[in-house]
Amino acid sequence: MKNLGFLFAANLAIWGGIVFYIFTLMKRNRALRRDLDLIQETVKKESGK
Amino acid sequence: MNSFFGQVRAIVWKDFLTEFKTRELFSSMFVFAVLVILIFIFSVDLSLVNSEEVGPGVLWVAVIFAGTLGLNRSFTLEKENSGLQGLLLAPIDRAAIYFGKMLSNLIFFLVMEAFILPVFMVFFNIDLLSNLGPLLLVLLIGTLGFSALGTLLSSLSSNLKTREIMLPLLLYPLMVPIAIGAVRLTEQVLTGGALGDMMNWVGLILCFDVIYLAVSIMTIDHILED
Amino acid sequence: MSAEHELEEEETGTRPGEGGQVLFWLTAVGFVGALAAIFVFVPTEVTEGIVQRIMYFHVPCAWVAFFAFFIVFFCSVLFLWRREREWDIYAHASAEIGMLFCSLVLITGPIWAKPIWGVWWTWDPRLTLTLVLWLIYAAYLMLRLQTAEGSARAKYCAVVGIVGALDIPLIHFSVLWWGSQHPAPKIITSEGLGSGIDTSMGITLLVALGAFTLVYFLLMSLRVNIEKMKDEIDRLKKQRLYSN
Amino acid sequence: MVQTDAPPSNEFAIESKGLRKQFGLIEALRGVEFRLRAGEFLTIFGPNGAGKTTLLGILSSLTRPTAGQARVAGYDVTDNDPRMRREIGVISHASFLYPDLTALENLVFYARLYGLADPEAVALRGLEEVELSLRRHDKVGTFSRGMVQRVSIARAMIHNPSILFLDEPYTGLDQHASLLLERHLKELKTEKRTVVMTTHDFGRGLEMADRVAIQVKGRFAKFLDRADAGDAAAFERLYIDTVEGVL
Repeated sequence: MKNLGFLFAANLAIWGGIVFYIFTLMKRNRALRRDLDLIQETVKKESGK
Repeated sequence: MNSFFGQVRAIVWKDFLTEFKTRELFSSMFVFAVLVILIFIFSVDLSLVNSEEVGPGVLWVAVIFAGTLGLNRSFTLEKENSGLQGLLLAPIDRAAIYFGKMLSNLIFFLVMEAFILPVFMVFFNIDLLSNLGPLLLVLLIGTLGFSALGTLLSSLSSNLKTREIMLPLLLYPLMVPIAIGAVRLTEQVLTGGALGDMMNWVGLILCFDVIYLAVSIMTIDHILED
Repeated sequence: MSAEHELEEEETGTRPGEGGQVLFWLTAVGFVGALAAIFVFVPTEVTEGIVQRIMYFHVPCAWVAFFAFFIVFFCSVLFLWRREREWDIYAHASAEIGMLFCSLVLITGPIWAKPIWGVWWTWDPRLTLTLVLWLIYAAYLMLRLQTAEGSARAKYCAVVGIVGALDIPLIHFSVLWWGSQHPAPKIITSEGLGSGIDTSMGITLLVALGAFTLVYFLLMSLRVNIEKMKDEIDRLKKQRLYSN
Repeated sequence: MVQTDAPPSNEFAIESKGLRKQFGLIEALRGVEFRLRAGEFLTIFGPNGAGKTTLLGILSSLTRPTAGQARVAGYDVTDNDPRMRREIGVISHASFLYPDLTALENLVFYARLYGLADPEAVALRGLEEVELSLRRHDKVGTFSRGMVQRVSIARAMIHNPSILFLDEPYTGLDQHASLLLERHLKELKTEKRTVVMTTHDFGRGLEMADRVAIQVKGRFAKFLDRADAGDAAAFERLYIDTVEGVL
């Protein structure tokens, strides 16, 4: 069971990397979603007039 | 076809005329290359290493660094007063513009190399004259690939705000095959070996030259139009 | 007006649809399977010990990176040919994901190499190629970052995507021939993986490869979705801007 | 590429249908439609950012339209046909000249690019026409704005084009240069060349025009015969009303 540290480090890097990327994607997704909803609402309101 | 070469010649003629008047391109490239060689000599103790082994690398690094300077300059020249737009308005093929710029870059690089070689010979104490023929051949095929890819990428990066930074960032990783191959071949030539023993490298560099000339002709239309 | 609107929303697919759900669950299952295979099923390799398990992540990461860069090339060619924004989006998304996995390869490689080879890094052809690839696509993404959005950016990036991919075989051969002049890694060459492989290891590697490929597609769908949402916002903004 | 040797005959020198051009979020052109007969002089007025330069860019095949069609001298502008570029000349605020070369060398260079016989003679003749033959051996970089513009006129006319695009040619010109330019434009008119000019100068723009267009927000808001446009004062009122109406 020697070198367990290396295995742990490699796993940390991979999972950390992927999870971090997914996290940033989600964050951007949410922000854009909000923007989109806001604009869609305004457009709908304006075209309703 | 005749007019195609006429147009390419006109562009090369124009670049040379400009260069003869200003000499800014050549002088800056040459001085910069000498500086690169000097810095390397300071950073490597020549009494400890074999100069035939270190020399080729230094020579090519100097050529590529100085060449990048020239590439940047060559397209900013076209951007002043929108000269490039004038070229685009002329009834010529986009490929002729590429070939014209590529050829004048190539010739400038070769002239610069011709001036650097004596400096290199003296500083590194290497006898170039006995192997001059193969050495020139190696310099020619390596520089051809460099200017083929360099002209394509500098025409691309000349449209960017950060062109001076982006050109080397894009160019250098793609230059890896030529950088390695040309250094190997130069080393072989300088140590008196036959070029025929390293035909795989010659083939690789020629492949590079052909691929990038072909890709440039196919994609230059997309880069030059708005 | 409103009916037309809803139709367009369907088309751009900004909300995760049925397909996205299936892909997500498939990936999740694949992953649990891969983890189980790597940490429970497969026996510890005799010579390399426990560190060898890194390989089951490292190799799939490398595979996904290469696959992603191939997709960049493919979409770049299609973009220059068809001039459709769609292909530019795919190329962009794939380059970004390829960079992620390429980085992971470069990080996990040395972590594996240190206990096995005794050094963090050696100029082995495969390592060198991966490093150069990383640099090429880093430049590609920087080019995207520094150019204003629009058809010009898409064209420049497509050209770099094509040029970069065509360079890969040349780089491969050059670093291969170059590396052969340097001393080979001391303890075990990277060749050791392929030769000493047995069935359970093979199965585990295959499962991991499958799982990581699914992750690639999942990330692609997320990333493409973001880009399409941006386009939709731009479209709506423009519609408001010129609504006279 | 399949090409026939005879240029396509067409009674309209310029035809544009639903031209659109988008730069990122901004739509520079939003459906420009007009037709211009050979030999007509069109002046386009419009506020800054109306897309006048973009329109000329598309018509001179420098810029590719996002949508729509345009035919110039019978050639589709998106075909990228070198023969179409032989028919057009462009004068814009950028001179397209190399500052380190002399006036003569610049013109010789362009004459060669256009594949003209005896480039030196053609270049000299061009310089004589813009009254600069005395300074033919001086670098363009040392010239004043007016002189540069005159060389630029000679450059645009060197291959004797049938269609000319002028993008705000009066900007930055002194009195003398403006007069020279005006004289040239009048010559172009008598030579029955098709001209499209954009300008902010009502008097000069109206003087030579056969047709007048007011371009606002990427569209031709008005496209009139010169006779319907009235005198300069009346047209200025029309212009302001049109622009304010659209904005």
